[in-house]
Amino acid sequence: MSTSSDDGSGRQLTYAEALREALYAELKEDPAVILMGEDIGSYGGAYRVTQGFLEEFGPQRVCDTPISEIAIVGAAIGAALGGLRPVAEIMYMDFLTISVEQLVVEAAKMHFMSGGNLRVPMVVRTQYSLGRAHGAQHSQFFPSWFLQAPGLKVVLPSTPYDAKGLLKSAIKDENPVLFIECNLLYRSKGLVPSEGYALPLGKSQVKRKGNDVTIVAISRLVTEALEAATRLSSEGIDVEVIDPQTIQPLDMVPIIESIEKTGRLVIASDDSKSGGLGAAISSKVMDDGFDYLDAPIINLASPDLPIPFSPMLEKAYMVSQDNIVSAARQLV
Amino acid sequence: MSTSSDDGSGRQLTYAEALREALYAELKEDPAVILMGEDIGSYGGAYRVTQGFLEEFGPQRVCDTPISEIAIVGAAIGAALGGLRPVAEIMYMDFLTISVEQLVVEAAKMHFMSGGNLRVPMVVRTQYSLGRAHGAQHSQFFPSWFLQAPGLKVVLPSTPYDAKGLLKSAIKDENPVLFIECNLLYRSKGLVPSEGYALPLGKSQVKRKGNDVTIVAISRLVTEALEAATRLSSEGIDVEVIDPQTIQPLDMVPIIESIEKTGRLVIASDDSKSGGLGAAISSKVMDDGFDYLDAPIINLASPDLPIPFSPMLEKAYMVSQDNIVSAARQLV
Amino acid sequence: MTAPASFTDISIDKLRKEGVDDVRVMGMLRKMLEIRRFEEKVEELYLVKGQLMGPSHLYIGQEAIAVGILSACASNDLVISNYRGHGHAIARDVPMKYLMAELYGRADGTCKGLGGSMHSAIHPAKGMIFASAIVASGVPIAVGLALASKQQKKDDVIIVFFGDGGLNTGAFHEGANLAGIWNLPVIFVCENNQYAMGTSTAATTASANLVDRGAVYDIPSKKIDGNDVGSVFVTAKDALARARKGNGPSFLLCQTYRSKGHGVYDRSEYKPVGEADGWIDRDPIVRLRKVIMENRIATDGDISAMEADIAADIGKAVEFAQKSPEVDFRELSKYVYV
Amino acid sequence: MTAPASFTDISIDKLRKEGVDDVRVMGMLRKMLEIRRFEEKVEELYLVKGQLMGPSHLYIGQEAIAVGILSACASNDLVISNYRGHGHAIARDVPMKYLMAELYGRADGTCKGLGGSMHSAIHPAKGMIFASAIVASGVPIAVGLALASKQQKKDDVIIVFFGDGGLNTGAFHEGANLAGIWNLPVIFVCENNQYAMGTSTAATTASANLVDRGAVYDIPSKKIDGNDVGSVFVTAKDALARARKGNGPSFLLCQTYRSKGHGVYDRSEYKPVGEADGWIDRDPIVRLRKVIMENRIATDGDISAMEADIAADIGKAVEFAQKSPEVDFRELSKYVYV
Ligand SMILES: Cc1ncc(C[n+]2csc(CCOP(=O)(O)OP(=O)(O)O)c2C)c(N)n1
Ligand SMILES: Cc1ncc(C[n+]2csc(CCOP(=O)(O)OP(=O)(O)O)c2C)c(N)n1
Ligand SMILES: [Mg+2]
Ligand SMILES: [Mg+2]
Repeated sequence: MSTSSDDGSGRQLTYAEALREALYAELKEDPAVILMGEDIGSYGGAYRVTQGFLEEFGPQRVCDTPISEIAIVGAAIGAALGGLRPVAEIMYMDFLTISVEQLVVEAAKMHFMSGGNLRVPMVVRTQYSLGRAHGAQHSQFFPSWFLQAPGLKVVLPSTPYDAKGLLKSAIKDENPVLFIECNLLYRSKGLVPSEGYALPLGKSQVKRKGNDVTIVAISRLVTEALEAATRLSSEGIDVEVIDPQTIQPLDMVPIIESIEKTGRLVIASDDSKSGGLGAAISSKVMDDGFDYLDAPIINLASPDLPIPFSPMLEKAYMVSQDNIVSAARQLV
Repeated sequence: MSTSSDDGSGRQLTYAEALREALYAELKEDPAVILMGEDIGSYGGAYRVTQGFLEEFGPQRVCDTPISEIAIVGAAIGAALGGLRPVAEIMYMDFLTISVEQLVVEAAKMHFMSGGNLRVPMVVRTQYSLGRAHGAQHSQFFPSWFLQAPGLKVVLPSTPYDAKGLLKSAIKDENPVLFIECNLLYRSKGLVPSEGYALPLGKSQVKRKGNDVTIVAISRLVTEALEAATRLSSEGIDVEVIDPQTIQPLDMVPIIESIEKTGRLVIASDDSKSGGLGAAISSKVMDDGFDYLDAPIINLASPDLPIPFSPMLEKAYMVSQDNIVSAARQLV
Repeated sequence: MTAPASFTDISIDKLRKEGVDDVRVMGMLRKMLEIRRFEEKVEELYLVKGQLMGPSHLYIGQEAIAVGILSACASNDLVISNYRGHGHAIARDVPMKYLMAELYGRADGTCKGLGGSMHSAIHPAKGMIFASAIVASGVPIAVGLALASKQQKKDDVIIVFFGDGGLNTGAFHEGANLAGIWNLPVIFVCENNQYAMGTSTAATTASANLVDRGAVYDIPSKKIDGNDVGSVFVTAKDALARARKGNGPSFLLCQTYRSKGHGVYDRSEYKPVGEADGWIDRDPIVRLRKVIMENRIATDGDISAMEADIAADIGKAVEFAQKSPEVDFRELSKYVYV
Repeated sequence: MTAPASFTDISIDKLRKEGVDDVRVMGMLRKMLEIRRFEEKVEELYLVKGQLMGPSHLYIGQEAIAVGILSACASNDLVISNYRGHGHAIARDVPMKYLMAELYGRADGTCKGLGGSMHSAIHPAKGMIFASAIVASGVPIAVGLALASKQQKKDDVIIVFFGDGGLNTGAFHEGANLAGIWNLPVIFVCENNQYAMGTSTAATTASANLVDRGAVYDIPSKKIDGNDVGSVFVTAKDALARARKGNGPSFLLCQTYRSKGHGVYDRSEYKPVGEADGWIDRDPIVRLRKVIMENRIATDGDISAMEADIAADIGKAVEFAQKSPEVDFRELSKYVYV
C-alpha cells in the first residue's frame, strides 16, 4: 500500500494533477467530502488543482468562498464537527496567518480540550510559492509554527506519487491535517498509478539508501537532495536521503537509524534557519542520536531575512542543490 | 546603564509595577508614545499594568479598543508609520494568533520590503498565563514562531528590573518589538531603581557565573534556574545561568563562551518541546559550539500536548525547578 | 446604552399563544433558577471556599436568553456556546454534576477536566457542540455546522451565542457574511449585556443601531428584550421555523445586563454608580416569578419547594465533583490525536 | 452586478463648478493615459517580451478612481495602496521610472527591487505610505495613520484603496469600526471592479446594498460612478473637507470594471461572454476624452502629442529600469532592522 514503486503503466502526472486525482477520487467516493476556498470553483483554483470540479460536483460540494480566511477555516471546523470531511484551501501559506487562530487555537486543541469528545476530520490545503518572484508576502514557508500546535498533523509531500497518496490519507484521517504543497513542484512530473492508494501519515520515508551521509530533506528539497546524491556518488560519497513527509507527528526512527550508520547529517528545508524545521529536527537528534554524530549537523535553510522580490536575489536566498552537495562534502 | 545591581535604595517593585513605571515614564517623556488595547483604560488593564493611566493621560494617549486584535496591531503599525510610538497590548498571547498576519506579514517585513523606506517603531506587549489554570486557549506560549519573522525583535523579561529596562528600550527602538510578559511573574518582586534606565535589546545576560553546567533559561524559568543553581551548588555543582532576554536578535556569544567552559548545556523554556525555543537555541549551538559539548544538550520544555485545565495536571505539565536540578545532575 | 424602556413584566400571553402551558412555564422558571443558583454556588466556591481556580464567567442576569432560546429548540438543534457557557449548558439539560466536575478539573467533567469552566459547555450528547474561550471564534464554526446541516439535508438548526463585544471581531464579520450568502440555518444570538469586560458596548461599537450588525449581511435581524423569557422564546420560535424551512439565518440582538463582574474575580469597579440598580426590577427571574404569581400558575410555596429541590441538586453536584478523580497525567497523550 | 445605468458622459460641469480649469482637466487626462499606457507596457513586458516575472495586477479600466481621488487631495494627504497599485502611484506623481525599476527588481526601484510590483506603490516622498499584497490588510494600517494624524493635530487625511473582495475580510471590518468610533480622518475607497480574482462580488458579499458596508459603522457612505473622473473628484473633495474639519471618515464605493484579468497572466475565462463589451463605452478614458473634445478643451492633435510624450516617458522608464543595477545579496541583511 505504501511502496513508491512504478505501477507498471509508467503513467506520469504532474504534482498538481496528482493532487487533483486524489481530491477527485475522494469527492467521488465519499459524499461527506466537500471543498471550500477562494476561487476553487469557476476559476478552477489558483493553480488549477480543482479545475472542472464545480461543474462536476456542483456548488454544494465545491464552495467558492469570499476572501475570508478566518471563516474558511472556521467553517471547515464546523463542517467537520457536523459530519462532513471538508478540505479547505488557503491559497497561499502566507494567508494562513489570518486563519491561524482557528487552526491552532481551535481545531488543533478540540479533541484534547473536550476530553476526547470532539473530533475534527478536516484538511487545510495550502502551498508556498518561494522561487516564483512572489515577494515577501506571497512566498513564506513556516511549517515549524505548527510543531507548536500538537493535535494538528502536518504533511509536506515532495513528489506527485506522495502528493496523491498522502492527500488521500489526510482526507480520511480523523484529525485536522495541514497539507502544505509547494508551488515550484506543481508542474514537476512523476509516476502516479491510476488506482487509489494511500500513504500513511506519520512515517518518514527513506528515498535513497546510503552509508556515508544522511540528508533529511523537506518538500521541494527532496528532489534536490536526490540529485545531489547522484552527483555525490560519482565522488564516492554514498548518501542516504530521508523525506519525513509528515513533520507532525514526526517519525524519527528512520532518521536516527540512518545517523547510527552514517554519523553525519544534513537537513535541508526552505524555511528560515532560526527556529525552523531544521532546528526542530536537529534538536530531536540531540535527544536520541547525539552519540552517533561524528560531526555537527549541518542545517541548510533560508537565511533569516524577509524574502526579496528580485528574482536574482531570491535565487541567492534559496537553498540550492549546490549547497546540499557542498554540505555533504564538508561532512565527509 | 545596564548592570542589574542594587541602586542603594533597595526599592522593591513587582514585575507589573516595574512595567507600569516604564510605560509611565515613556508616556511622560515622549508625547509620541500612545497605548492601545482592550480594557487598558477604565478597567486599568487586565493585569493592572496601566491602572490610572487613562485618568492621567486621557483617551487620546490611552486608547481603549474594541475586541479587534487585527485592528489593534494594524492601527499600531499605521500610527507608527504616522510618527507615533504606539505600545499595543494583546491581552493574552493566545489572541496574538488573531493579529499575527499584521505583526509578521506586515510590520516585520515593512522595513525590508520597502527597501529601507519605512520604519515601524512600535511595541506589542502581551503575556502568557501558563500556570494559572487558564486552560488550553489562555495559556499558550509560542515565542519560537517569531524567530521565523526576521524584522521583528522579541523580548522576554524575567525580572522586575529587566522588565522596566527592557520595556523602555523596546519603546525607544526603531523596529517593531514583540514584548512577551509572563503572568506568573506579575506579582514577583525585585529591586527596581526609581530612576530611568534602559537595558539593551539583543544582549544575553549571564545571571550567575559557574563552571560546571550552563543553563539557558527563558522568562519565568530564569528564577527557577537561579534557585536550582543555589540548590545544586550545595551538591558541588557550579551552574552558570544565562538569560537571553531578547530571543531575536539572539546574542549567542555568552552562551557559546559558557559552553566552551562548561561543556554542558540545559535549556529551559515554557513552550512546547518540538520546534520551540530550546530547539532553536540548541541548533545554534550545533552550528557554533558543537565541539565544546561533552554531553547532549538537555532541552527542558513543555510536553507536546495542549495545555490541560486541571490545576494538578497543569502543574505536572510545566517545567519545574526540580526538572532543572535533575537535568543538571544528569549532565555532570 | 440603557435598559429597555420600562419592562417589568414578561410576555406570558405570547407564550400562551405559542401553546406553552403552565407546566412548561414552570419548567422555564426552574431552568432559570437552576442557572442562577448554580452560578451563585460557583461564585462561593471561588471567592469564599477557594476550591475553584482559573477564569470563570457567570451567567447571572442573562438566564432568560439561554432558557428562552433553547426551550424553543428541537432536540436535534445544535449549540455553539462560549466561555460564559454554564447557563447555556444547564438550559440544555446538561447535568449540573458534570459541569461542576469540569470546574473542579475532574475526570467526570464534561471535558474530563481538560477544558475547565470556559469549555465546560461542551457536551455533544445534549447537542452542546463546542464552546470557545476566544471571543466570537465560535461564529464561523457555527456557520460551518450549519453548512453541514444544509448539505446533508438535516433538519438541525444551529444556535450560536456570543456577546456584544464579539460584534467587533473579524471572526463575526466573516462568519455572518458566509451565513448570509449561503443562506444557512443558523441563529446568531448576540447577548448584549452592555459590557465587554470593563468596556461599554457603546464605546467600541460604531453603529447607530446595533441590529444593523446583522442586517448588513441581509440577515433578518431583531432587537429583543433579553430579560423577557417570553419574548426571547417566541422570537426564537420564529427564527427556528424560518431556518428549518430553508429561509436562512437570523440575528437576534438580546438586550440584557451583566449583573456581576466580567469574570468571577472582577468587582466591576468601572460601572457607573447606580447603573445596576436600574436593572434590579428588570431581572429576568424576578419578572418571570412575578408573572407566575400574578397568573396564579404557582404559589410561593411551590417555588420554595422548587428552590429547595434545586439547592439539593446543586449540593449533590458539588459532592459528585469533589469525589470525582483526576485524569492521570500519563494518559494525557491519548487525547492529542483521535 | 451590472454597470451603472447609462453613463457615457462624465461630470465635467461638476469639475468646473469646483474650479477645475481646463489645464487641470487635461492634467487628469494625462495621468489617466499615463496609467493606461504604463500598464499596457507592463503587460507587454510580461507576456510578449518575457522580461518581467512574478505577480502583477493592472489598473486598466480603473484609472478615474485613482486620478479623481488623488487629484482632489492635498500634498500632505497620505495614501495606503495595495498590490494593484501602479495606478495609485502614477496618479500621485511617483516617477514611472522608479516604478518600472521596481518591477524589474532593481536598486533604483521604489523598494530597491526588494518589494516587486505588489509593493511598488510604496514611495513615502510622495505620500505613498504603504502597499500590502494581502487583501485589505492596509485598512487597519490606514486607520492607525489617521489616528496619528488626529493625535498630532495634523491636517493630513488618509486615503486607503481596496477592492470589493476586501469587504469580506476581518481586517476591513475591524478597521472600519475603529475609524467609526474614533471619528478619524480616513477615506475608505472601495474600488468595486466587479471581481475578486475570478469570483464576482455578488456571489460573495451578503449585502443588499454594498454601501451599507460603510454605513453600518456610522460612516457617511456613497456609491459613485468610478469611471467618471468628475464624480470621483467632487465626491472626494467633499469627503476630504469633512475629514479635515474633524468630521471623520467616509466610505466611497466606486463602481468600475476590471477590463483585464486579475493578474497579468489571467485570461479571465470565467467572465460571461459579452460582459466586457458592455463596459467599452463606459471606459473612463474614452469618456473623458469625448467630453474634452466636445467641450473643445483640446484637439485630437493635442491629445496625440500628449500620447507621444507619454510613450517617450515610458520608453525612458523602461530603459532606466533595465540599466539599473541589482542590490548586492550581501547587503540584504542591512534592510532587516533599522
Ligand atoms: C479574541 C479575544 N480577545 C479578547 C479576549 C478576552 N476577553 C474575554 S471575554 C471579553 C469580553 C467579551 O465581551 P462580550 O463579547 O460582550 O461577551 P461577555 O463577556 O459580555 O459575555 C474579553 C475582552 C478573548 N477571550 N478573546
Ligand atoms: C487575505 C488574502 N486572501 C487572498 C489573497 C489572494 N488574492 C489576491 S487579490 C485577490 C482578489 C481581491 O479582489 P478585490 O478585493 O476585489 O480587489 P481587486 O483585485 O479586484 O482589485 C485575491 C483573492 C490575498 N492576496 N490576500
Ligand atoms: Mg458583553
Ligand atoms: Mg475587485
